[in-house]
Amino acid sequence: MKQTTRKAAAPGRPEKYPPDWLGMHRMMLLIRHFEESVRSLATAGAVPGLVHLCAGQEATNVGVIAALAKGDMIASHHRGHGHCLAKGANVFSLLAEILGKDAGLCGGRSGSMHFIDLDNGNLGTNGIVGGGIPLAAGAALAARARGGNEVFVCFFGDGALNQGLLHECMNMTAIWNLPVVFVCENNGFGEFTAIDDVTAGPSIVARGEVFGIPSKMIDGMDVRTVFTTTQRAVARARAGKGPSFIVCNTWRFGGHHVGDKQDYKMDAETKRWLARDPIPKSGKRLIAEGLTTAAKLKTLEAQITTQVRDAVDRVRNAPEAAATRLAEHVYG
Amino acid sequence: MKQTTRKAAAPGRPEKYPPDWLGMHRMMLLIRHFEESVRSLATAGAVPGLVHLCAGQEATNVGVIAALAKGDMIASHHRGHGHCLAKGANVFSLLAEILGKDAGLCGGRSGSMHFIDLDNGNLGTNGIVGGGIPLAAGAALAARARGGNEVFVCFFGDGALNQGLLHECMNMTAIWNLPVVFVCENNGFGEFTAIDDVTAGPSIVARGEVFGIPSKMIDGMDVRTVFTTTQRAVARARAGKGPSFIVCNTWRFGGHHVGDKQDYKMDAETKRWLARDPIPKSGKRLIAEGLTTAAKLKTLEAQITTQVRDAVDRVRNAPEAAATRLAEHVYG
Amino acid sequence: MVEPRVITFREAVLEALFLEMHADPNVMLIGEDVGAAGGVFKQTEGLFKTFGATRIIDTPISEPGAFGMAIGAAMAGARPVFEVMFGDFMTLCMDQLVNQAAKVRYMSNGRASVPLVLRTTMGTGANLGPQHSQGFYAWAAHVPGLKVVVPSNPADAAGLMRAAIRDDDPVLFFEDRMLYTAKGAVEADIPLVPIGKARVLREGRDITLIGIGRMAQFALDAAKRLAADGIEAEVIDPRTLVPLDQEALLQSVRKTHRAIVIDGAPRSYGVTGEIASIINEDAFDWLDAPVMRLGAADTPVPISRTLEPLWRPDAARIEKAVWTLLS
Amino acid sequence: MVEPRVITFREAVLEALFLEMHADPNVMLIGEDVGAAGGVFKQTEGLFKTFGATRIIDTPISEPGAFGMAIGAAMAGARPVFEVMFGDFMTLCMDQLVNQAAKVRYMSNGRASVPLVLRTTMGTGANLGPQHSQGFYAWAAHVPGLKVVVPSNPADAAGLMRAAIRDDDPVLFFEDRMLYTAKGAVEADIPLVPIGKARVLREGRDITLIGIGRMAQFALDAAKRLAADGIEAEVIDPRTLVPLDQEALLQSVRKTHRAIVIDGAPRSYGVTGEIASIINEDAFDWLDAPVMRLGAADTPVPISRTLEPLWRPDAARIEKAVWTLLS
Ligand SMILES: Cc1ncc(C[n+]2csc(CCOP(=O)(O)OP(=O)(O)O)c2C)c(N)n1
Ligand SMILES: Cc1ncc(C[n+]2csc(CCOP(=O)(O)OP(=O)(O)O)c2C)c(N)n1
Ligand SMILES: [Mg+2]
Ligand SMILES: [Mg+2]
Repeated sequence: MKQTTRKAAAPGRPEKYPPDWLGMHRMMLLIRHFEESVRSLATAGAVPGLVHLCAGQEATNVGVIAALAKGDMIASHHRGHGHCLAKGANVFSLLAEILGKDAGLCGGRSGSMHFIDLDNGNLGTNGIVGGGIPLAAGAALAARARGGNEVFVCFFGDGALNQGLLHECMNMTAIWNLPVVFVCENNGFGEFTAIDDVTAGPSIVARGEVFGIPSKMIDGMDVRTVFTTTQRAVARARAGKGPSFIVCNTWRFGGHHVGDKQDYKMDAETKRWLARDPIPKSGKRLIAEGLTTAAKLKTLEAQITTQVRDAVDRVRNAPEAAATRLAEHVYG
Repeated sequence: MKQTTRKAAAPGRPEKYPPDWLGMHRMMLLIRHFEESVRSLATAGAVPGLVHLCAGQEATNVGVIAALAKGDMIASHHRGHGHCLAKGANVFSLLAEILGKDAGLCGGRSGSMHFIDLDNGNLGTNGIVGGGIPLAAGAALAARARGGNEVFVCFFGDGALNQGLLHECMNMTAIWNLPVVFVCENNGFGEFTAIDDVTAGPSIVARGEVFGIPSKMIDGMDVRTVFTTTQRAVARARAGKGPSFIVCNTWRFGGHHVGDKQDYKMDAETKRWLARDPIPKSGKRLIAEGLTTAAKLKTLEAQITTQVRDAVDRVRNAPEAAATRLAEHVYG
Repeated sequence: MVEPRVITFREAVLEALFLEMHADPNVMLIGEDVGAAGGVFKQTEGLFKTFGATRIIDTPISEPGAFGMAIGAAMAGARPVFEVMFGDFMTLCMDQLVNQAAKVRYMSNGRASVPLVLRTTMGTGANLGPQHSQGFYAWAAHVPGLKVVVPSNPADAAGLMRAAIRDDDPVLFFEDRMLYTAKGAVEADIPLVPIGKARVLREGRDITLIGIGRMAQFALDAAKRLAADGIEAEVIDPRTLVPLDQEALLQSVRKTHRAIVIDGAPRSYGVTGEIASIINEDAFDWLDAPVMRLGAADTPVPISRTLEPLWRPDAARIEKAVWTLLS
Repeated sequence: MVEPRVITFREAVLEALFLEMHADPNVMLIGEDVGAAGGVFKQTEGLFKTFGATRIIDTPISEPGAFGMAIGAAMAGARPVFEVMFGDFMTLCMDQLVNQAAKVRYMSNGRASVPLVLRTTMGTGANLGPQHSQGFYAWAAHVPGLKVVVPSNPADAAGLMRAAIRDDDPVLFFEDRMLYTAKGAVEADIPLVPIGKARVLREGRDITLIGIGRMAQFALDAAKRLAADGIEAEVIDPRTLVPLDQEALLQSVRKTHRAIVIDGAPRSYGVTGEIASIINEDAFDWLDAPVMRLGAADTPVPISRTLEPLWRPDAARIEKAVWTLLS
């Protein structure tokens, strides 16, 4: 009954403190390098199963999560490494899990798509599109019942917009006024299908408004926009005013999964989005504002490169799970 | 492969002909008397299982279906006797089915909630709330694929508004521009729960508009309003312009099912709705317009009373299904 | 020990719910019309008045979303009892049940769990027809990570409900609606019944009758009739299908050398196959005949008053099967 | 008869789809990325070019709604092949499958039917983990009104797919992704394979190995190894679980007196229980030992490269089981 003794989160009002733009930049860099390493490892055949990388979507991952307090929780999805890192997952544990190693946070049995990290308030990545949505909404219901003041975010892709599950959860969080922030990472595609081909109606934000949920579409390539928008939604939720819906327009720089040839993308479009890469954009602004220097950013990048490379090296040599693990933890 | 040889419906443009207001009145009367008989039979213990009566909702049942051509199809729901009759079900066959008799259209195995009558273009009542919605939408998809010009109506209650399934089907019919008319019979309650307690958002019609579907809320107690609104939606659908959504505000004069004590209803509200009974309203208008006389309506009512009474008598004496029927028609 | 009273199955389970909600503020009740309305079968009557709208949640008709939320609530510290009004509607929750609830403990390497009860109703006898009669415990039993309870009497139902709520894994709890008015002795403090222990409802030496849920009651009825003819049937109620108390079943069969497994769901690919196979495998040398299986017809459930009763086993059919097996 | 060629399982089924779509304009294909993209496993490649967007429908990620629509389409004269990308997502379609598709013929007293194929993939071997490996044919087999096909080789898969599309009832078609690249001789006109007939893949006198889907291939591998040691195993692929060709299984067991049923889904409450029970019941006197069952572990499927292969039976484990049973 471990969970029943969990305490309510500390009041946590990150909105009171000045935003840590530098920290967000650092996290985006970490995610980018992490994903690049996973891509290399996957291409080399070191990753069991399928991996879906979030390179390109870092501003969304980081901007949203940076607006959360420690006890707040998220539910992620199949393209979720960035969320996991931003929510505090240990680089080595996550990488080891993705490689299916025994030392992975989930014993190497869950991999990229089923990574659960409750200690960091992460209800998990999810192999079922939309699967995390009710988990976050339900966690909010539990928090409300025990008088907690935590806020719950569920991330989902544009593909999940057409799942009835999302509508059901939006409706329920709205009637019950639950502290949930729905975040759609709209990268324009679900697998190889363009969002416009499968998504009816004049506007995506209307899909939240229809339930009376304040809804907004924003530039998901700008970490500051994402952060400040989320911050308002979080404050609203924490104040007991109910759910919000944020659509972050973004782009996955890679394909659906490692190995996808991406013939369904147009070159011009790809170029346009690459030019909006959230990381250089954030870097330039930090320098312009005097919050850092080009040299310092270089050092930072070198540190991160080393950090990730070290993790890769350690993980490569980490042992696979022993046979005895197969039947562990089916029941408590 | 019986179905593969089904022909496309006759072009059917009922919109060209003057509305048969008198016929609609007659059908509403039939439904009312039918439902009263079922109520008596159920109260007397003659009906196996649960029955949900539609008395009060006749204008919606009849007004919608009168706007359809012969080859058009409907999908009904648990409160569906009115739809079945309006779509052409034989009074005796339907009643026998509701009483679980062998002579019932479905052999007495399906009863009130699972009556299927494809010959009359009725995909069936349904014991699963919302269950009929994708059936009608899918039938539309099939019709489109074979070049047919039929129109498909799905009826559902306000309770189904919060089922994800509805949203999924609205989205798909919208992106594929299918000839579907979504008809919500909004009687204010799902079982014992008021719609407002479980349904978020400023407006029900927005639930269709969000998918770009023309949506309208109308007086479901006025058969003429229902008819003309549906007629426009049907014409739109038949012209290849896609789905529509109509919310008919109505009231179930009885409870959720026969035996429901209805303590959750307010007396004043009940009174107000009873005063809007669609049948006297329609009758008065017919007389005022000179389309009939009070005397003729009396005769009509007497005829219908006799018709239903005769059916009841026949059904009462009809035999129960023989044991050999149990295992029939599981597979073809 | 507190004096037992004779109360109904429904009352017993209601008391169990009350006790657990009272004992643990993390216990919540979630479902359709379970609050103010007290449940469509009066199975939650009175709880709302005591525990209110933060702990008893009336949902819209949104089974997949609402059940998914119950799982999220469980992951975050609540202990929800989620009610699926009719077992037939469990079909709407299978994704959340199987791909989330059943696997969270495994996928998290034991770091998270889903302490949740999915409570649902089933059974024939009230002519509710094809979409309001089914119980899919066979499906649930096939999914690693789920526990499956099918009680047959008030005391077990209440004690198992308490145990299910206290269990740290997802437990599916299947109630036969026709048992709701069945009466039995229940001690006032409602002793916990451990999940995974079968119960011998009647001792006998000639044959073992293993009945699932209400079928255990029919088996008892059959046993009484058979006793008049000098046949002493042992009647066992496994009570929980997962974990299954194999040893209790085997022990009985080693004594009687004959067994019939009786189920009220369609026979093919239902739970009788598993139970019969286990006995055949592990007590082969003690068996005088292969384990016999009685199940419902492999058809949907008809509403007809003449057909519905033919659909599943009853005492008469069990009695007949015993004579067949003994001859 | 047209000369057989050696082609892959995937190619064979693709040809079957092509033939049926060509022969009957009512056949439609509905699923996610099955159109222009040609299927995420390239299992529908090229069809879109020939049959276009009215007959090949790329759906949003809306499994319950889209599958429900396929049922409605089938009731209204189409013959849809609905694709569920991963068998794990079938959980999302259970309501429509069980409460509508399976029951329409019965509920309409034979006046309506649902001529539809639900095609899905399953299987381990590519480390796809807990939510991308499962095959729920045991559930489907428990639902009256559904037919269930689990092919093990290219010719059967193609012939059964044709038969499934022509069948007037809902047929579930489970494809093991690891077989997609398996090759076999397939006659160019793709003969229909009747639904309900088992196939003896290898004759033998010492023991009967009954393998479901890919497990039949592992059983064949095991049989080859055993032959080197003088054991002649008969290998039978039931091919369809509903209807099940009981007679073919019984005939073999009456000859060999021993049987192992091998399945690639969790063993408990899976299909092996039903098949073993049928043999125990109907061939009890011919059996020298109880029917043995091999199944996958009663755990979710782990992604780990060392753990995943341990999860389900393989040739080595089957061979070992044969030695155990023979000794
Ligand atoms: C219920 C379900 N249906 C289908 C899939 C297969 N699938 C995996 S990812 C994906 C596309 C998801 O698109 P989106 O939500 O936009 O996320 P993105 O991959 O673009 O980040 C699909 C269809 C799945 N995992 N779960
Ligand atoms: C999926 C599903 N959930 C729950 C039920 C139980 N149920 C039957 S009718 C009903 C209320 C339906 O309300 P509404 O759609 O407004 O129709 P009304 O009865 O008001 O005509 C409910 C919850 C059901 N039959 N199916
Ligand atoms: Mg996307
Ligand atoms: Mg209603």
